[in-house]
Amino acid sequence: MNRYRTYIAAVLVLCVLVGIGLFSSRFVLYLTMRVMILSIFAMGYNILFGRTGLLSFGHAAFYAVGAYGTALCSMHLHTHPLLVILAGAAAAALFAVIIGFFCVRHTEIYFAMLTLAFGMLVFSLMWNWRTVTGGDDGLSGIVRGSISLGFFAIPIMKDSQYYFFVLFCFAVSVLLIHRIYQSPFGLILAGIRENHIRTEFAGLGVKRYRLAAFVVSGTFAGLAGSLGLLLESNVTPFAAHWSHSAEPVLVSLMGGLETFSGPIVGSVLFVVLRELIERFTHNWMLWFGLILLAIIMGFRGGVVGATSVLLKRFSERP
Amino acid sequence: MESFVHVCLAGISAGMFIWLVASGLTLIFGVLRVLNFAHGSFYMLGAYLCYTCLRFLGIDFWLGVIVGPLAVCVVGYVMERFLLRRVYDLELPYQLLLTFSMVLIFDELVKIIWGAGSIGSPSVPGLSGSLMIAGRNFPVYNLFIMIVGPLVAVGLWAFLERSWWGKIIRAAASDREMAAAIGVKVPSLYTAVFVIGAWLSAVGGALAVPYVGLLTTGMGEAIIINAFVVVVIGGLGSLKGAFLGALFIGLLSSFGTRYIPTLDMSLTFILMGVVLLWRPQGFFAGVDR
Amino acid sequence: MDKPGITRRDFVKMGLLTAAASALGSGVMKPVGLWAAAPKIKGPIKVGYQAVLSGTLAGYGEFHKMGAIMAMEEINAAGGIAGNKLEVEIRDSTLAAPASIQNVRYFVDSWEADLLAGVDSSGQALAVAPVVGQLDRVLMVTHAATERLTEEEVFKKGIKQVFRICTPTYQDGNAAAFVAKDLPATTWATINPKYEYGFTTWKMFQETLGKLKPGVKFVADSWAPFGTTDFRPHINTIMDAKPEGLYSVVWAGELITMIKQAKQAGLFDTIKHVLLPVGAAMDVLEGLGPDMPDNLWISGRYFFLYPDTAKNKEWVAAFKKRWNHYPAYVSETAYSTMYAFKKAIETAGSKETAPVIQALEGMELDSPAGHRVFRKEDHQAMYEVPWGLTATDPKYPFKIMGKQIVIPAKECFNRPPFEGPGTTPPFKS
Amino acid sequence: MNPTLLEVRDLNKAFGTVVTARNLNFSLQSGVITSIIGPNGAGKSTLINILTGLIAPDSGEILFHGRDITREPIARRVRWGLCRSFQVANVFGHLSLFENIAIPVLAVTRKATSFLRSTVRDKDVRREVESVLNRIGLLKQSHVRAGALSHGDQRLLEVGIALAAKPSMLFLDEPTAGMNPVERTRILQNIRELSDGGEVTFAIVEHDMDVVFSLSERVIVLHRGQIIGDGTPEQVKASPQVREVYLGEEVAE
Repeated sequence: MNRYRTYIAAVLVLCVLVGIGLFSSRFVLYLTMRVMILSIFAMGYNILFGRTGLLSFGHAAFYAVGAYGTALCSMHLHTHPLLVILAGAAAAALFAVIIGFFCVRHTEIYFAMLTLAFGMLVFSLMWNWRTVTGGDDGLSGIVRGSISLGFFAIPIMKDSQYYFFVLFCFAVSVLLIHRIYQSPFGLILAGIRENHIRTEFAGLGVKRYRLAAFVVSGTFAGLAGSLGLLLESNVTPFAAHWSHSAEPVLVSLMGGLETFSGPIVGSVLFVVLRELIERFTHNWMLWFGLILLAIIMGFRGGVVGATSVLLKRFSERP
Repeated sequence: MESFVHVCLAGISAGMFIWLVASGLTLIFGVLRVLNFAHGSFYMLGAYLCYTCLRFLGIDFWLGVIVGPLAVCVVGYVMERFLLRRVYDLELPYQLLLTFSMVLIFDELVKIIWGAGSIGSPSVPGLSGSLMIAGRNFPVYNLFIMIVGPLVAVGLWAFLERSWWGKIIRAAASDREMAAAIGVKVPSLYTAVFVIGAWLSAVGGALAVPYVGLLTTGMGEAIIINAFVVVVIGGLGSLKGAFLGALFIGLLSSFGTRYIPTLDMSLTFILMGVVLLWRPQGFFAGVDR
Repeated sequence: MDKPGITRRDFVKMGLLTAAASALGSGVMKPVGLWAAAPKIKGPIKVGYQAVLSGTLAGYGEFHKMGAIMAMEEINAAGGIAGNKLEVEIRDSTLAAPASIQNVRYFVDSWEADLLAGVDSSGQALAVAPVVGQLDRVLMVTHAATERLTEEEVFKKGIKQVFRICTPTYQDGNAAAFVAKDLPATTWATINPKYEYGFTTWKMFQETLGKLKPGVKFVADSWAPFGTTDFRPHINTIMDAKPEGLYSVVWAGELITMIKQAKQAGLFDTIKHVLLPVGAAMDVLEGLGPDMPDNLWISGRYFFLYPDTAKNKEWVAAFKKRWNHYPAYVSETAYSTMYAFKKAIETAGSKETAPVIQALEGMELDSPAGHRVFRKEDHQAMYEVPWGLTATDPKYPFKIMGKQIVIPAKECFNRPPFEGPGTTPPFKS
Repeated sequence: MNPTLLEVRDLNKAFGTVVTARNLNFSLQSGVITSIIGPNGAGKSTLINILTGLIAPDSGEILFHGRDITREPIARRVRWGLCRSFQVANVFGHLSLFENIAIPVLAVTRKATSFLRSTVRDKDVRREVESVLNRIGLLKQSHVRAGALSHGDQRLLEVGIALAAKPSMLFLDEPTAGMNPVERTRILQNIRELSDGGEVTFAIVEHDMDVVFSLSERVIVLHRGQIIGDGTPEQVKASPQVREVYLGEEVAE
């Protein structure tokens, strides 16, 4: 029963997204791509945050590594989109393994601070390694090649074409993350969040699972970075800055930490709200802050969490 | 030699300056276990309010250093009493997010009230000169900061170790339930500690006015990350650790800039990473206990 | 980008109407001849402007805004651009590349802007350039100074939609070298921002000065990261090297902090020749007030006391009246941008991108900052900004440029094709 | 005599000046239900913590199945068959009972790393989880959140999680504390059945002397980190030393 409801919701969302891709203006396309990319970032992040209970303050590092990896690959090696995205995600995964190895030794605030430190190190690496990363100017003017599949090639040069590529990646990511949540691995992660000592006494090396979660979520961040790079055709070191790391935290918390769709709803809110606020005021930070405050105080547990609790209460009423 | 002396002096004064901000952050974290992002905003508000006293109300600087931070105390009170208190039962990230949203709000309010441009600040009469030390001028104001830092440290220590209030705060910090059980009104105590923390940060901001020589809307964010680093390497909640940590960070950045300039941006973060991996209880935990 | 709603008949009607209107109003409005002959322009001219409105540098955004809005008000009061109303919308660029791209896309695709302007940081300008190429709208850069924008994006890659109305890094690096060559200093050092802007300008300064005055030595460099509030360690580094001259493109609030701290350390007592290419920015001069030492060499992208022309004086007075402020350099570039657009559209008789580009290339513009020419090859505006020594003037509550010298843009701006001999100053002819 | 399962040699542990284990030497035989008793602060919980890997000893060796496990991490000890339950209910509060039990089951069946298959649809896992739930009598509540259970049921679940890890040796830290008589009967019955079946060897820390003497075949008495009595319940009851320091105190209360 519940499962069918999920399926119906997923199909509906997919239809809406395809509809946007076919019929809307270029700006709406662009914003929707931004939402989808942020969703991938945040959902991947939430594997670590909502699922495993680890608050990372350095996840933008993996986003940035993905973006730089993709940019460097397409500048120096090849422009095949699948290849460059693979390169970006792989680079992010590699960084996640190395950084994660150190970070998962701690939890809670120590983990958060450790990831912050590593994230900022990646930031200053990108800022200072000028010959490779272009310093603070970053890398720009990266072109999207066509996806050539032997006999034919799919062009993704235009936004309207690239949209469907992003949509495809988004759908695959949602599916993958959904499967992960349903899987034994996902359950173990939830177990670690709930009670890591008990998980250890169930015979599971908690650190290893934390590391695995860290790498998986870092890889999704890298994928988001790759897609973001191909969308903007540009990346600067600020992609790795802690203020960018705050984005998936914000989005997850806004949407609802322990819900599956929370990060997606949060991403929509984040991008659309900001865009709308900017249309009527230059003091967007004030209004954004106030709305954020209202969400924390009013929707405890995020928009999705609070709404579903409300709906449940409503439907259970005789 | 003259350079070495001055690199040291610059490091110590920078460290004492971070300490002024980090002390409040440490206190709040130690007792409330809340990592207060808006702490940088208190610093900014302290600076702007002190400046306003100076510039528009014609009050002298020293009165401004007292009046400005007192106004920030009111802001801190309102924030803790009406906002933060309602989310203590939520997880740590929600508290963090709340303080983060306050950063956005404070920044924008300052922009609306005082304007977006950066403001050059007037210098302090009596402390604006320089002294010749080891063949080079050193500002008197920095020497003053180097005295104020330890004074604040000693004052806090005396307050926490010697006063009745301090004992209660320490009791609440080590065991909230126990403190409640023996009749301490923990919520009011939290409010008080938060207000004290905000006051310390605002004093840091007010004193920063002549030190940095500039007021900008983003000045809070510039200092908060450094203050975080200090709190972490001090051992999350230990005031002695934070004091030594601030001193260390100040010296490190001064010597780093002078002798290993390629690393200067990363040095503090490398240090923080190393401390967390090697001694998460704090770099100076042995000194503390 | 044809608007399907407008048919040929509408065009004719419009033409007749405008012709009639122009005949009626010919006594009042001057540019009749121009826009009567250009019936293609329809509807308001929309300019999407972005500048930083939040964070530490938000003050710059406000100055941008003042210039842009003042020009808009003036132009509309005088009948608009070819009889069409000028509309300017301003958005916060937050100094971040993704935000500036989103702004550009919003302006073009959602708000339907005809032209774009603004952009503060070099990273943003480089990020936005390919996008405006794709969206095919003219972008007038009013603040970002990286030479890579005009040399690489415009000249090499052929993104013809991008123009720049402010002086580029040539003014900060090359022109400074021309000033330095006549100073009695042979050893130089720098405290520069630890990012591309700082690296490039120091390199330009070194190369040009090396050619102009062989034997000059560069003895120390100290790099201050973005957001530095404590320059004392950098000041120590420089004072240890004991140079005769100091060069620094540290700018905005950080420059205020640096000068105050350098003054406390007695740096200006030992180093007599100091070159601050962006020291003549109004926020710096006003922020420092009497704390700014005398006899430092400063320059900018525009300084309100130069040139000594009626146009400039009138404008400064009008600006002062409108905003109770002296114009900052970004105010001037924002203001002149609107007039550049006006002139280009009226010359082209269209607000479409291609004709506007054509009109802008090589266009001459009389602006408060003086006579500007948009170089055809790289779309860089050529105009002079003076270098001057700080001095006290009882008329102003801040220091102004006393003794001024002018390095002609022709002499100190790199020349196309930007590679090989003869493209960097000094030039033989 | 039954084969030795766990052997402790010269175990020492001190927290500052408080010694919680002083030269402990003993071994536990498979199939023998052993109780560890002692007054508060005798070092019972610390001993369990050391044996199961939560705390590292200062010196000494622990051998399990003849293998030295002194430096092995917790998870590996558990996989080798050494498991425990906790004094306070230590369950996965936000997860359903099914999921609570599934976690150790997945660990045992080495399926924990699978990340694309559904847990619920794995028939083997399901069967195993349901059999454990059935054994502890909570099968009907399989979809209830663990946090919503009564305290006694949580304790049952706690033991269930430990059992699901298929241990050959299981330490139970006060398994009946906070249970009502029905639950207590169920848990004791379970322990006896499993012990008789030869699957699991139990070592129990208990305060309730009725439970201790009715259940155990061997009793070890700890006092200030030292063993002061070891033998059948009858022997221990009869030991004057034990009566003096332990039972004497108990009586005096």
